[in-house]
Amino acid sequence: MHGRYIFPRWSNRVAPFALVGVLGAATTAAAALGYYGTTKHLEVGYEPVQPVPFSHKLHAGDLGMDCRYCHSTVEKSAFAAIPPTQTCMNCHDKVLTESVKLLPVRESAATDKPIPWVRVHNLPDYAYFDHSAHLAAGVGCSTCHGRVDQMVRVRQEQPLSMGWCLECHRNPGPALRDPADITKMDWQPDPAALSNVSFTAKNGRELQPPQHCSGCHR
Amino acid sequence: MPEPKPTLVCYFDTPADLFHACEKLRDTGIKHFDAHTPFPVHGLEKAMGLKPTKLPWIVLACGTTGLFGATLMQWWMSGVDYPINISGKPAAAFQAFVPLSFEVTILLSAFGCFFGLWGLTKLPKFYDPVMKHPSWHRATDDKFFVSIEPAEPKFEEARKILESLGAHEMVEVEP
Amino acid sequence: MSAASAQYAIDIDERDPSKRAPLVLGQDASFPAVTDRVAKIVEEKTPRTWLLFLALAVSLALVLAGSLAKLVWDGLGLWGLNNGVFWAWDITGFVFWIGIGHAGTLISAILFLLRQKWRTSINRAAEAMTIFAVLAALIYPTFHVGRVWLLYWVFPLPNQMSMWPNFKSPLLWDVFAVSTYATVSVLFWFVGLVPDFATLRDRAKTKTRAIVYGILSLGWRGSHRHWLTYEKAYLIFAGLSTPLVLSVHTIVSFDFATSIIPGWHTTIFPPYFVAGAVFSGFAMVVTLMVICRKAFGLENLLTIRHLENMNKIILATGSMVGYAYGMEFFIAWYSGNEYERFAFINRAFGPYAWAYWSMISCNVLAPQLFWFKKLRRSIPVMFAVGIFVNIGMWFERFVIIVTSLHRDYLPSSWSYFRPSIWDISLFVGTFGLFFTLFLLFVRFFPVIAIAEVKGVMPEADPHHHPEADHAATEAAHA
Amino acid sequence: MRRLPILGSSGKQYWRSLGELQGSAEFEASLANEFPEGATEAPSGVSRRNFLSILGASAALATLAGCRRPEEKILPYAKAPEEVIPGNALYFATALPFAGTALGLLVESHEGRPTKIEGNPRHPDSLGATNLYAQATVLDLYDPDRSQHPLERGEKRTWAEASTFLASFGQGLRTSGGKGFAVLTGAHRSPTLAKQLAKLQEVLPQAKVYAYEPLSRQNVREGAKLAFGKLLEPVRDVAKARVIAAFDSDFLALEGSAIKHARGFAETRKLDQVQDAKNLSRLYVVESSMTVTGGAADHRLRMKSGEVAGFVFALAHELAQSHGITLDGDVLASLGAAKTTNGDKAAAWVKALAKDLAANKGQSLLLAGERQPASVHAVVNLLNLALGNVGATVKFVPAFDEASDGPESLLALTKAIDAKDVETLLVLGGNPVFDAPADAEFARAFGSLMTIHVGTHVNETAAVATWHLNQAHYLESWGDVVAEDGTASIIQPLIAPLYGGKSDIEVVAAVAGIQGSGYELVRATWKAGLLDVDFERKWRRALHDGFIDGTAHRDVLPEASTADLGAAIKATKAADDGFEVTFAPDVHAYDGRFANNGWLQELPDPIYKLTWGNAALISPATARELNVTDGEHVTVDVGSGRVSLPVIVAPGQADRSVALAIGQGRRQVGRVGKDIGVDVFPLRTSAGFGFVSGATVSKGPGTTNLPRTQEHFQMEGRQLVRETTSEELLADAQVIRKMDPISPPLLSLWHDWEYKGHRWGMAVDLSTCIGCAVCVVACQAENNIPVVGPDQVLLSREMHWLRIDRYFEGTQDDPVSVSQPMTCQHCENAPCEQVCPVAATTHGPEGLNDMVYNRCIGTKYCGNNCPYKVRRFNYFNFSKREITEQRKMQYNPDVTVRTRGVMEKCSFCVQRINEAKIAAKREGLDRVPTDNVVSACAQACPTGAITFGDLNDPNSTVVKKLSLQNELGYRLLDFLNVRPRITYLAKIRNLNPELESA
Repeated sequence: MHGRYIFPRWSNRVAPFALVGVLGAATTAAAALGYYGTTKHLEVGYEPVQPVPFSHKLHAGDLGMDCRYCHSTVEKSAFAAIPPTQTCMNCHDKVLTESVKLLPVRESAATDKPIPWVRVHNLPDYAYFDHSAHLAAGVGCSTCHGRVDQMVRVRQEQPLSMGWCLECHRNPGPALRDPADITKMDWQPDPAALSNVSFTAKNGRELQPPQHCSGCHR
Repeated sequence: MPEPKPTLVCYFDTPADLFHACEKLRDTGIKHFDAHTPFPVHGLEKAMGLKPTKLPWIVLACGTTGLFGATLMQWWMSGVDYPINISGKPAAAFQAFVPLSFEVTILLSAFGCFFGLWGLTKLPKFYDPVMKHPSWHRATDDKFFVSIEPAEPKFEEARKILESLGAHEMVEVEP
Repeated sequence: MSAASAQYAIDIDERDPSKRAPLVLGQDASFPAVTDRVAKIVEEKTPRTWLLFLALAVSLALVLAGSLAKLVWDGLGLWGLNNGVFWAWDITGFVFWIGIGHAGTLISAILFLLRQKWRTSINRAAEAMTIFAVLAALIYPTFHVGRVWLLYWVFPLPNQMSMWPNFKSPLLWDVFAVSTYATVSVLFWFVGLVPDFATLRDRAKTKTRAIVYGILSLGWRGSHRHWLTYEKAYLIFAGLSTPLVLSVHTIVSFDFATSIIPGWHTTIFPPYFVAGAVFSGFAMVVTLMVICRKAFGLENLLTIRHLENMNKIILATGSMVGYAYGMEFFIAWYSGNEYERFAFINRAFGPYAWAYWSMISCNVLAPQLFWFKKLRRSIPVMFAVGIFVNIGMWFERFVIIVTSLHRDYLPSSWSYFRPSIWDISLFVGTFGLFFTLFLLFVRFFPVIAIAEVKGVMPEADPHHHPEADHAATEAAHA
Repeated sequence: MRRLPILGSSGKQYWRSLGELQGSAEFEASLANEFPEGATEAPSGVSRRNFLSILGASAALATLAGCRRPEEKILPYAKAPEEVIPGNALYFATALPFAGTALGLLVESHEGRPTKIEGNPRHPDSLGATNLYAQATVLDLYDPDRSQHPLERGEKRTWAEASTFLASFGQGLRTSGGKGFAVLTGAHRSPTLAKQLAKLQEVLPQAKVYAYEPLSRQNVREGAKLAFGKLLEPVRDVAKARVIAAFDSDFLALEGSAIKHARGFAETRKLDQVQDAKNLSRLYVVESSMTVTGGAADHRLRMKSGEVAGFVFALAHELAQSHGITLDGDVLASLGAAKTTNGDKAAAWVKALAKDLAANKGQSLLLAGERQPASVHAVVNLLNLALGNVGATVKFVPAFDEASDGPESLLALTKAIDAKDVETLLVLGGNPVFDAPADAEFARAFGSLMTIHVGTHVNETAAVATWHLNQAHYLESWGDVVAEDGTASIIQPLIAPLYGGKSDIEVVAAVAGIQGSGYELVRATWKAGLLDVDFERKWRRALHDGFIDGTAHRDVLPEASTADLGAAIKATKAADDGFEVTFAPDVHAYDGRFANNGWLQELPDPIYKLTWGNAALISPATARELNVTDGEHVTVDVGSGRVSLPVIVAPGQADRSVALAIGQGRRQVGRVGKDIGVDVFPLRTSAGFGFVSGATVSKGPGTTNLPRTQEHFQMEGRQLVRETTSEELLADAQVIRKMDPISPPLLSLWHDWEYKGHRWGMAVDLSTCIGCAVCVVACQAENNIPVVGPDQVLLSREMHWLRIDRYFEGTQDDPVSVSQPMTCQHCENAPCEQVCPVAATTHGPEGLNDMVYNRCIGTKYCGNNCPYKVRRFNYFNFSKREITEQRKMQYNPDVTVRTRGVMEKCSFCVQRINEAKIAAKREGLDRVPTDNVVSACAQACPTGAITFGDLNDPNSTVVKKLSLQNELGYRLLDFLNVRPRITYLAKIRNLNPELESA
């Protein structure tokens, strides 16, 4: 039969190339998703602009105010409350009363309209995190929030993913500190704790950080 | 480079003729030749003096990997990395791992067999000189082709043998 | 019907009843004839009727697409399910299609290992049917979940929840079994197709055909060095597929057998399910083959003998299934467990008795016709029985799933399941998908394994001497 | 005593009152922008949406975890109210006026949002439990269909306009001395309101005050008058009774101080050791249709309500004749004349019951149903007196007021209107246009007047009133209420009126021209009253405790004075053998006021499991006679009116007696109650107010698919609810255990997991479970369980995590009934867990069967493999469907709201467990103190049939409750070796040997 089509010689080289190409693309895609797809990449570093240029560095760092002065409920409740405008005014009706930056605060105080702060650390609604429980166990602020005392504008430091939570729940030792140091921003786990993992809070209570589902999901 | 030599291609009408031809070639100590048939002609490998294929060993290797890989994976995931109390059963309950290990064994074996086949046969290879033979289309229909590769030192001897056996359309195809 | 009766004449070998009737008949009994007969289907210009059927199938497939879209948008509430009967038409349809998907592999693998040469004419189409049936089946487990967009959680992929799937769940075993089965079937099928693609390539009249089939055939050139590995690969595939096909329906049956619901919790399920699967699979093959051989004039390649053999298998497996039905009742009574007993009495005489008895009459009674050679070899009869069997096998799964769920341990939670229009449309749609794929297959792929058929013809044997053979028969007559 | 979930040792501090905050700007502000978590945590813009967005979010976040989250705002208080700690619930005491008594309540509040109602353990009429309606009122508060503004002839008005109108209106009246002016109240028990009304009548001497209650208790009061010559109200102490006889009275669920009755009844059925079976009480019930009380009875005699009178007379006569009970001669004579016993069974009953009563003088108790005529109540009172029960099992206290609230008062009002004596009418609450007796023709009369209606909803009455004033919900307003026994409670608001409504007190005050807010008026009442000396301290104490100490009446000891009784007895109509129609409150809508409450509408009624609407109950025999089956319609005609409605063939219903539930079929109602049920008031006349005989009933056209949650009421001979009699138990302590089905020894293939710390479990005592279904509503309220609507219930897709199974044994016509609370059993070898491919349901270290909604992909396999069928699947986005801004405010922020496509089920109130555990951690404790966790169902249970706690804690209530588990305890379907964590204690009946044969 004449004019029967015959593949050109080069066609033999197509297959190997195609194979390599496809495999390469697949691996890259997987790797990319594995890295960029996680909260580690997506959440960490989130640093929204706040309605009032409040500097944690100034207040918590330079002035050395205790975190609990503003976030007063952190030891009593699941929520570390954002302070009411009242709290700001306790000082700022004497200090910097004329400051333009503080205008929104004074307005809020005058009009009783809350200041719309932008949330930085946000967990899904089906994850029930409780600040008070963690503080009671001796987990300090900086462990999850980082060196807030050095942040002019607050930034998310940790992925806050389930896997990340579990890391610590499986081996809490290195994160536990003396309740007195809870708000101590420059606290470092002492190398001893890292090696011999202790599972008791400093108040002697035995810790069993939940790893089962209903520990966090209700 | 030396200019490439052609391949000799011809065909017979029946499996029997092909069979005899191959025996002859084999006995004359001709190595670089091949038979092209529309279906596997039984016993032809003996007639051509070919060694058995290594495919089974590849499959065995893949299968074993599958078996141990799957079992190990299940044991680690449910027994070591995140042991959870499920229905009061032990975290690593091997009884429950059997079906999945089995399936993965089969799956990997199948992959080994599939890719092994094409690997060993060096396919896909879309172009091959033998296809230039004018009657090639019958090679996958009802004729039984023989090709002598250029590398064959006893090239001319082979040609004579085939002629003597009444091979049809003896053609030298350019590489 | 004259053609059929004609074969009936040819098919019994007058010369020597002890000798099996040949697998390829009449004017088709030569290599080029076989090639032509099969290749023509692909090469001739598109027949009107084919287009008509395709249009029909595609429109049904669109019904499927619509039903799925609506389902994902609105939620499973569209179906008739309730709190108690959490599975009904969905898993029924799944098991139904998976079951049908068993014949192909069985024919290509087990019959191959058993050296049953007659398989060569039917295995290609049967395997195709297998793959399409498995695809149709996969739709159900995929879409019967409430949040299909999270389905990937069933795979052990590393994730930031550091959660893994539950390897103790039969449903997870199912995921792996069915996906493995689908994959292996496709590979096996493709391996079988390569030499025939080569044939089509070499017969190609147009360049596109040559290229398309050329690529599909991977440049196959019938080299015996290739045939050597190829045959080994084929054998290994057969060896792998045989335990695989048995495991698949066994594991599907685990979904029920490992539960604690009366009527589900039954050790007989694995063999019973496999038998049922083969049963329904062969019924479907017969139904389709009967149509194909007529439509494409393959009477000489797909002989009555082929069909009869399949009907024998239908009779055998049908009887096994019937035995299993009986055994279930015996065990329920023998166990002395009031809940077991109730479950089965409720099956036969409860609100779903109608389903149970349709199952019995289709699955147990209908195949008994095949005890009679005349009926076993009658095209209309086998066609009808094939369809009955498939209806019956659907009901079997429905009976097992729904009657067991709708009345289990606590009478307070008893309920009655009614399908919604969406249950029905989805099921009908799966047939659309199945037939669309099958029609495309018969039009563009070689429906019969050309190379393999040639391989089993007497002329294929290098030591075959027609005249000697003839002499032998003469002697027998003398 | 049961304690609140998060009350640690220092629990009391939560019970602080809002008193000192009231009026302070911060407080108003905090309530005004009553954001839930929103107060500090909610996303803004979508601010209050937090609760519902939980579900949106769980889907969104789970799937779109890939993209940057949208910016979320946090709104803190500008000025934080004292003692509100964002994220921690507060509990405030208040009270709910209901059915002629008051329920003392503790209301859980999240950042100023009341979310859950609990009973006040120290209040005599709630005893820490609640009834259906109290639980559901919190949903009513957030009902989006509540009336939101004053209306003048249907036109919107502001409260400013309304107030000016009221002022001028009052002004006008005062000049005319209130001529032609009348006030129509319900049967209220508020001293402050009474005081305002009194003042009103001072300034408007010619004004009249009428009272009407569709479920009036007037017969009870009249009965006392007939027997003792003065209006008294009975206060029962069931706990002291050993023989209880209830005549057509559902005193355990719906009549009077039901919770107290039920608790008392439970007391008499408790077993601490097998020997206690000797001293169980025995409950006889004679009634026309199966009630909760009838279901709990040891002996139940079904007869028409109309025959009950004759039966009671016969009983009295028998007691006088053969058991030396002295009755006044005239009375005795008329008893002899009027007594009837229909059939041998009734006759046998009279003898046996009389004997049993006589044998238990001073510790027996007879009760008559509120719908029974006064004469029956009178005779019952006399018998209680003669049997020495008065002062022991029943006390009498002065009625709250003298005025009648029965149908006759409404007849009088209509007459006055027709006579033009009344031209302007002020209606305080209620819905007389809808629920007045048919023969009063009140609707017609009402239309002819200048009328002012005060109410929380725009109901049938509001729709035709000249003025409608939107009333503040009791959780929004100040008030007070007096319980049955006289104990007074202050009603304090949990939240500022959502729509600026005013309380009835305030409206009356406005008309009377009295100055002051509701708060001041209430304080004034009590300052002038009991709390005069050292007022502020006592006031705070009252608010803190939820009731005012020492306000309970000391009981009056009545003497028989039966001058008119004889005549009354003779006048009492005996039933004919035609059809009888009886009227009872509807479980869902009560008298119609809850018709728009989704929780109640979807609540399966305790006996026949009907949701969403009402039906006519007829006995199987009657059904055969009428040739109707479930759902087919019958036409009921009482001459004055006719109604066609579907039937339920009701085992245990008296033959030829048709039981109808009032309050459904509301015409002017919100989106929930729209087109639900059938209005039967057209059949109800002042003469036939409780029941009426001589009706004609016939098969009518039409059928309705009745959305019932249970279709099969036979137990099929399975040992699901195990029961025995006290006799058998005393004879063989193992009798229950011997009911175990024969099964091989339950071996496990592997070592069991150990539960060292807490081991949460539950005990359900079937002897004291009366199947009242309060637990079901409590569970729904606590766990954000969606309402799915009648269409979905018809597909059996109701979402209740907890259900009450009802089974009938014995004959279809005259069955014995049992009820069984059914919820997740938290099996230690949970069959649901192993089948989930993604491990969305797993076991916790304390034995909880955790269901993780956000991991669930919805294969529904777990539901299939649950032998108890307690798992519920979200077939649609039910939670989103029913949602409105207001509805969200009720959500419990500690429980995830479930999205479409996930499975859910009872979690043993894991949120309460976690709260308690975290509280313990804060206090540095290793474990949760004993009984500091109470599941919502256990807390709400009136009888204490459900107990929850730590099985590893020897002191816990649940462990004590299980002291008899080796004799009476059994685990359901134990032979499956799933190891349920719920232990059922078998039901013990205390049968009268003389009646068993009869």
